[in-house]
Amino acid sequence: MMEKTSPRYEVCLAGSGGQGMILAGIILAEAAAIYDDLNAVQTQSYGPAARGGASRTEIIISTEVIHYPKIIKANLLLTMSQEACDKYFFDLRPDGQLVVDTEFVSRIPSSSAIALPITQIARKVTGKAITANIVALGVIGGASGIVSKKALIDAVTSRAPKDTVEINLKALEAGWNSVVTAEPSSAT
Amino acid sequence: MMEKTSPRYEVCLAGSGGQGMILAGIILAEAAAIYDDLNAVQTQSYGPAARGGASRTEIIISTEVIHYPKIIKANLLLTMSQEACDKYFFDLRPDGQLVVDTEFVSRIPSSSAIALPITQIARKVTGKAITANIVALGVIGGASGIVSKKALIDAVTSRAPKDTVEINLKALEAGWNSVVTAEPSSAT
Amino acid sequence: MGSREYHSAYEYLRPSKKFPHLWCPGCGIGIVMGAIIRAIDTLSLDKDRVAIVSGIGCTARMPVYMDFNTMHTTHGRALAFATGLALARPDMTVITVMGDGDALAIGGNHFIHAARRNMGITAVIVNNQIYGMTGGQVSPTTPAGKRASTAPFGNIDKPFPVADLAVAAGAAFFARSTGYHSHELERYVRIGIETPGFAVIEAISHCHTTYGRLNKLGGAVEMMRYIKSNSITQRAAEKLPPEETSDKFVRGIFHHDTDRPDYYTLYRDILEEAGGLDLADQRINGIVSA
Amino acid sequence: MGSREYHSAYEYLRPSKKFPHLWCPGCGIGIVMGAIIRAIDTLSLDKDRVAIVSGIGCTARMPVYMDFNTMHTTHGRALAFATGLALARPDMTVITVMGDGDALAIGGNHFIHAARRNMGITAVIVNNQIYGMTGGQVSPTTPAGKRASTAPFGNIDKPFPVADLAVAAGAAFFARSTGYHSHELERYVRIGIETPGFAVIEAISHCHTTYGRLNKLGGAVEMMRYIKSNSITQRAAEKLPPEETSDKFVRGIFHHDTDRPDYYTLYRDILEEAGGLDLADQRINGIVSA
Amino acid sequence: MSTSQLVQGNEASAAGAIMAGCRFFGGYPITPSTDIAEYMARKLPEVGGVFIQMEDEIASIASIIGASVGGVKAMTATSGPGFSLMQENIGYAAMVEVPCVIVNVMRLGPSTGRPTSPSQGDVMQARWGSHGDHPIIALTPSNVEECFTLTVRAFNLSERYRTPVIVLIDEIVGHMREKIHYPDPSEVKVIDRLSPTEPPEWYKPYGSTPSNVPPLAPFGTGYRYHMTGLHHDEAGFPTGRVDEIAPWSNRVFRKIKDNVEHIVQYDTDGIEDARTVIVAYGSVARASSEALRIARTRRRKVGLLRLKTLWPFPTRVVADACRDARRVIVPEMNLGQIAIEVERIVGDRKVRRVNRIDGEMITPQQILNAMEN
Amino acid sequence: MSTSQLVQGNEASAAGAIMAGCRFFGGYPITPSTDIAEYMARKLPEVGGVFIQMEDEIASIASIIGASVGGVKAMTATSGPGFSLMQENIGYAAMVEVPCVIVNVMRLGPSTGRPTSPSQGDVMQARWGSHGDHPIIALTPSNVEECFTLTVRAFNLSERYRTPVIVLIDEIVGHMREKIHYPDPSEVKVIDRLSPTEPPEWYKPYGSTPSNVPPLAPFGTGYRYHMTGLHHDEAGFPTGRVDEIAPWSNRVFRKIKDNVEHIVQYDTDGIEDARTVIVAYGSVARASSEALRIARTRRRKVGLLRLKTLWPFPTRVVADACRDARRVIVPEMNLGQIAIEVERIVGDRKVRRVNRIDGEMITPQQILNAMEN
Amino acid sequence: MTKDQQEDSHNKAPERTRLPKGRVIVYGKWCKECGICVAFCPRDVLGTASDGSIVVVKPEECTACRWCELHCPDFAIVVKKLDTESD
Amino acid sequence: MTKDQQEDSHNKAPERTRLPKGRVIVYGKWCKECGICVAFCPRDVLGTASDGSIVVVKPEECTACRWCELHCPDFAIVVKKLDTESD
Ligand SMILES: Cc1ncc(C[n+]2csc(CCOP(=O)(O)OP(=O)(O)O)c2C)c(N)n1
Ligand SMILES: Cc1ncc(C[n+]2csc(CCOP(=O)(O)OP(=O)(O)O)c2C)c(N)n1
Ligand code: SF4
Ligand code: SF4
Ligand code: SF4
Ligand code: SF4
Ligand code: SF4
Ligand code: SF4
Ligand SMILES: [Mg+2]
Ligand SMILES: [Mg+2]
Repeated sequence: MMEKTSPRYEVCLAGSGGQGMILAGIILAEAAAIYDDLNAVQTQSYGPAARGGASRTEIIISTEVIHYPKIIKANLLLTMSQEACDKYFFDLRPDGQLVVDTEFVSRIPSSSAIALPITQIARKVTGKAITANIVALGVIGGASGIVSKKALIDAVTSRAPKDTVEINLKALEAGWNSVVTAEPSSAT
Repeated sequence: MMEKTSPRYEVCLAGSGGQGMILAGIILAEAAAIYDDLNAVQTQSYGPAARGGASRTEIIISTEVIHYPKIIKANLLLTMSQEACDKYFFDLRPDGQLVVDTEFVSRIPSSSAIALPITQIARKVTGKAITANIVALGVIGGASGIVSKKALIDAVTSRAPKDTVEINLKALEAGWNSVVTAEPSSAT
Repeated sequence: MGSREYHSAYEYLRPSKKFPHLWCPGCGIGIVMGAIIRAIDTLSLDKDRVAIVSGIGCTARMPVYMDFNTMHTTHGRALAFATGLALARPDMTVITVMGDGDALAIGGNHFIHAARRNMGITAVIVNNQIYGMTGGQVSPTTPAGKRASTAPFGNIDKPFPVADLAVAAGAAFFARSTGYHSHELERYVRIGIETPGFAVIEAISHCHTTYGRLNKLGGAVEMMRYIKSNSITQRAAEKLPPEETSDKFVRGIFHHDTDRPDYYTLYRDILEEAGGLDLADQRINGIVSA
Repeated sequence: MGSREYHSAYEYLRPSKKFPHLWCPGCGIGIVMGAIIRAIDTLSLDKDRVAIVSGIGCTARMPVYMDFNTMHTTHGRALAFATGLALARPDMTVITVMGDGDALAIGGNHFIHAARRNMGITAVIVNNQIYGMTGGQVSPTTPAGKRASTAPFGNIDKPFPVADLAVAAGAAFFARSTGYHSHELERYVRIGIETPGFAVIEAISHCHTTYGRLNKLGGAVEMMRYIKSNSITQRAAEKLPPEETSDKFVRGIFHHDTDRPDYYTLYRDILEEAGGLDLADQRINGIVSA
Repeated sequence: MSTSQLVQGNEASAAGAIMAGCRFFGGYPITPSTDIAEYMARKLPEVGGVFIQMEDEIASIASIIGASVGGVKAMTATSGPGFSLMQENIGYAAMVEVPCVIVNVMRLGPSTGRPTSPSQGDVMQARWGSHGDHPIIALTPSNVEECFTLTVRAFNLSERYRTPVIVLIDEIVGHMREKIHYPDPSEVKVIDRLSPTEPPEWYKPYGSTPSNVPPLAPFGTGYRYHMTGLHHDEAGFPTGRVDEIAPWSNRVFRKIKDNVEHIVQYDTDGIEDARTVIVAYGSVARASSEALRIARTRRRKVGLLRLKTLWPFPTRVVADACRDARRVIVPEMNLGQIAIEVERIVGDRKVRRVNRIDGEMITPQQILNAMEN
Repeated sequence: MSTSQLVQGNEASAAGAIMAGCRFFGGYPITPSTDIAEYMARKLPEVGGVFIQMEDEIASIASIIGASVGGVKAMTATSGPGFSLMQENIGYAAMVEVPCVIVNVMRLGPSTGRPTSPSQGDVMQARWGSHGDHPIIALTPSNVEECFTLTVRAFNLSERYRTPVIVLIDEIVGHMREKIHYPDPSEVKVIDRLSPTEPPEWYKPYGSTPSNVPPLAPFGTGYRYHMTGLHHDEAGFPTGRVDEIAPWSNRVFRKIKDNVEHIVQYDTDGIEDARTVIVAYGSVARASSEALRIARTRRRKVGLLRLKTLWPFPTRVVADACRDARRVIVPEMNLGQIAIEVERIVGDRKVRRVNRIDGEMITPQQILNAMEN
Repeated sequence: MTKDQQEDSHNKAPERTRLPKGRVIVYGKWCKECGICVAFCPRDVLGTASDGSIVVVKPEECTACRWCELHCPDFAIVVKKLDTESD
Repeated sequence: MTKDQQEDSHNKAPERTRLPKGRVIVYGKWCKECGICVAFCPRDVLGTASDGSIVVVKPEECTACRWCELHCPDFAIVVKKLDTESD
């Protein structure tokens, strides 16, 4: 994949602790780095331990060597909480793509946002709200084209506990389809 | 006192732990500094805690400000053990005065040494070998003229436990007399 | 705390911008905090004269939320800081709140020495049998065989019998209860504060986020049930053979010595002998009334 | 150690330039050292496989003189170093020698944790009830009321009941004797070494140079008499009311649990489960035979 | 283990330790280093090693020194507060010359600070944290691959020079995930300490040797010697003699100093004709590389000296790299620690410090700004 | 107390503490500092103060911080090994800005070293021993009189700037006896921390004030606030906000930096026209004075800058004193610690280090030799 | 789910008439929806709405025993006694 | 000085004839003249010379009980059994 003008693509996933944002970031990086053989760096910031509070992960994907491992201005920002959306929207570049879960984000600061009920989709498709992060991954993949679907499938398969692979792949598929069918990839 | 050509007079007292050399050094410094109103600095080196081993104290007495607090070349060296005598003799200046307790020091490296059975004198005069350090103090005072006898008496009186003042003064007197009568002060 | 519109603990909390607190949904630490607050309230202590001192950990975050003189110190050292404070200010009520790791792993030495000296401190240990804050490592109270992130094959360390240790070291008071039995817990904390000298209250609590997850014990509700059904009163325990109680949370007052004077009381004798007692009392009054 | 021309301990000493040792004339530490050496001799242990680990203090100087694998570490930490050594080298016999301050003041935490884990270490505590090395400061075993350079008005701290503390923390073996009763002491040390897991032997000793002087208890001979006449066997003590034994040195074996496996034995189960047991045994053999 | 994987820096460090032969880990959990302990708890038993969670950090470092004395390579991992607690025994390890590796995943201090925020605040502490003069080696990786390789190297240096080695990983690098390819164990160069070959009667654990690194016999192998944190003679026994103390100090400082060229690693990017040289390390070196890239698009002559060894300080390397530069920029996530050394070498007038101690990473833009004014 | 007495340095320091208002001492014995604890054990009860021997040095420093939070001036005393153990909590005191005084009577390290031998080996540790960036004040006396006056000053600075203050006494000075004259308590200037005057609701223990030193309310006086080693906001509550962390760092560094002129004390001897300037401190400054005396008899133009404040480093003072010198000699009983700072300021080419780490004092002759070649 | 409250005699409120003895207020901003109050209320007064929030489902059953208030880890529940006796 | 040895039954050697059962050697270089052996020898075999050194004053009384050897803190005393039985 990676057919951008700049070799560097910056993704930021943000939500509350417990939503699995960091795991989603790891899977995205793994899909890009291992299965699509690109370069990828994933970093994270989080509050004390496992407890609530904001949680955020940044993934840089590039065809070239990645120096700076953090976002300078994100190409894509996914937010799963209003707080995260308010706080991090300014890290998105003007032409960047915002994705929000409408279950948590009602005030959407951009008119070109992809606004989907991600967690609801998860609940509907897998019966488990905690698969929302994988749905989100599908949405990101589908919307950005930054990683191949196959790479995402492989990455999810390898990271998810054996007995949950199936539902997670369902979640991924649902996310992917929600944007690929719902609207064309906003990545230019 | 202090009628020397150089304003600085360096004394070193050395023996084994438990012989009270450090206390003797403190009293000498106190006699000089407090009762004779000179300047004095007392330092010490010793092994771990109260156990045997070498113990050594240095006293610098001067009419002027004392910068360097340690001996450069001693004017007077008193040794109460052979080991100390062997080890520290080279710290004595060529014209310096060596004083030894013949009970412990048999190989005397100088022909002009004041060699006295200091501990024996103590035993004889006070019945207690541990007053040897005070006898030694008397010897030093008498031999060097660096502090006044009165200052020594005052210093001993103030430092010694109440009930031992008397025997300590006896020891001091005995030491002082042993040199002042036995031979003229070797201090030039 | 009669009938009112606001929460019974409200006047002891720092609601302005500190709540909701940082603990996980359902974490037992908040329940213990409520019990401590009610114990203080029951005793009608002056808030200005109460200090809460903690180390580091989830439990150790408690002081943030409590409207007293509060001090969040370094990991394991709460009792050492509290010792200085208690001796400098014998007029104050000093309470430490510590996790099991804070109190008994890195802080074990201060624990036994505070007990030995019978320091005038009430020490509440929130024992969730794990390191919550750092994500579920084994603690000196993790039961044998249980899993932790640093005991992936099951714990082979023997947990401390906290009561025995505290009493052997010299604590004047030791009691154990659980977050589920919050009334009882409150009462033990109250008695602890009333006891001169070193009083230890071990509050069994649950950390479903780490311990519960790693040991498949469910969420907060399931763990509270688990603790409840595995707890037993000391009286009941005495009637059972030791094997049957060894993996139970035995509740009760294990030791209560009101005769032994606390450290500062003994220190006053020294002050008196040295002639400094009046000066000491004046000094303390001076600080308070300045 | 049959009849011979040389001293019974000679082959275990490092006579070349280390003697006479640095302890004060008459200091009891040398007597305890002799008892340890005889216990090792009786067990016919291979000198090459015995390690003596100490912290800092007069007692902690013992390893200098003993011809084993010897390690003089930092103050209070002997057991933590020994834990690493004992786990790295379960083939060795690891003995720690510590003063009362070393073991129970600064080292208190490592003490209770080594006990809790039942670490395969024999810990000999030379309890002279004072800090000898630094010149007579109060220790956690100084009796109440006794003087020390930092307790010039008499000690107000309660001394640790060392046996209770060790047993509560989890030690497999605890015994107490004195330098005067060197036969008995030797026997306790021997049993301690034979016991798997953590064995504590408290050797009451005298420091006439500091404790004796400050408390007017006379010199080495007088203090040995003092200890002798104030000591009592556990059996005799049991027959007396507690008040009469509280200031006595009660001698005997207070606890002996040979069933509880030591830490490395339990760790072998983990190695087995993880599949690394053979590798571990090979590694150890590799070091020894290299 | 030999395909590419997406690995966290901390995990790579732990994996490197095992590959280097580490078979003992004694530690105490602390954010952001805990992943290392957790990895070791899982993996060491598989390779026949021992993992133990000790009661605190003082015991942790003591336990690894004890294990190393028993002949087993050993490591601990911690962060600022724990690193402070380890200082006394780090000095002990230096004094008794026992190899061991201490990983410090640096978080924002001082004190408890901000446990999940990055920092490079413990760089000077690594050098000066323990009392008394003693040499130390400290390495610092900039990426996940180096977390692995520099931890292997830490063990090798530690064994080769009989010294504690500190690996300083900033939180960014420790928690960052990147693709790496673990080498086959057979490809990894592993150095073991020298064991004595002479018979026990002749063995001197602190003897003078041409390399200044005398062999170290593991306990329990027939060499019964003494080890002490007191100043000691060549046989290891306490001494108060100046003529025995001074040679010890000389030797241990020389064993590092004489081998600075071997110990020091760094890389450079375009420093030959640079008017401005950036001296950086850890994650900040990556911000520097990015700044360099941007500056070059603006035709600026800038170069980068990236340090992988912080202690012993690469004095000559810095002097050479900065000789012709008109400006030396030292960006650090602290208030200027390595900058002090750089200033000492190149003079404080040339140096521009770029610092940040608020828990955020230094950005390429900040470094670019420092080039401008 | 007001006639001349022959007093030991350690004792003078302890007497100074009491005169400055110290009423709490928590300590743990260690040679060569123990005299201070012993003095306090005897004297504090006479003045209504509390002496307690804690279980270790970590507890000692914790106890004095706790006492100080209670409104009582507090001190501890230790030496190298104990000083290493105190580092974590020294950082805590700096973070929470609680006044306290730590005396370190320096002995020969590293590790247990040589407990009765002198050294200046902990100078850099005093600055960098605790993790993370934090400011610190360290004073160092050269004689018994200064043991007294600088300990008084340590309390005053500590109270005035709400910071831990370290007094570094080398063993020579600590155990030396000289004649001193204790002033009448009424002659001694004692500074107490500011207490808040505003009502509790408005009180901000970490608020920004013109002096950068907000008032500190003792616990138990109606101001119920929170104190934490985490980064905190002005009210003392934990924060993760960059816009609250950065101001804290700025303020605490500024409170020291802006007052360097006030904090720094030194004296000089003939530096005006000196070609060679000696920069020295502690007992080594006395060897330097003697060297100076001798050199002058040989008509050499030498001067001495004697530092009484080591941290914050008197950068300007050193720069001024050495500006016209051709050579700067820095004699230290360590391997060159303050020398690093001096080199940073005057360039390493001018500087001659004179070092000794064998437990013996530096002699005037060694310093004279450094003038020659 | 077994009814804990029924096993737990000392938490059992005495049988009363239908008139509520307490008014229960859940403070949504602090409540983290942990479910403790719901699970352990001896009278099943509380329940969980579809959005996860805690609601009073059987107000008339409340005995004002305050179990919920004392065990809510988030201080998010207040029980006001409704009986006529003055306090 | 009370005779400690007489109060101390388990140290008491059985009564024998005048023939010494042990030969006691004090190693002067290590002996610190603490007096422990002198004070506690159950047979008063040892004594202190005027210069403080330890001397065997009643060799014939020695029972070779080895109390002195086992309690000398300085490892400065050796007792050689003189009985004829081989070992
Ligand atoms: C010196 C030091 N070591 C380690 C840590 C990391 N740490 C923070 S909290 C904690 C343990 C928490 O466990 P516990 O005390 O049981 O409290 P809980 O979180 O379970 O309430 C640890 C190890 C630290 N902050 N400081
Ligand atoms: C960290 C540290 N603190 C303090 C000391 C000083 N110190 C040396 S030995 C000792 C105590 C000795 O007492 P104890 O352990 O009872 O041994 P003893 O000398 O009585 O045998 C102390 C406090 C030290 N060396 N290191
Ligand atoms: S991690 Fe555990 S102890 Fe910490 S807040 Fe969450 S549930 Fe409570
Ligand atoms: S000071 Fe005490 S413990 Fe130390 S050697 Fe002397 S008598 Fe023994
Ligand atoms: S117990 Fe408290 S936090 Fe939990 S659901 Fe009920 S009201 Fe909400
Ligand atoms: S007070 Fe709470 S727990 Fe009790 S019945 Fe009412 S709602 Fe249920
Ligand atoms: S017991 Fe030993 S050291 Fe003491 S006097 Fe007898 S032989 Fe000498
Ligand atoms: S062996 Fe020693 S103690 Fe026994 S009788 Fe002979 S001299 Fe006395
Ligand atoms: Mg816990
Ligand atoms: Mg002792």
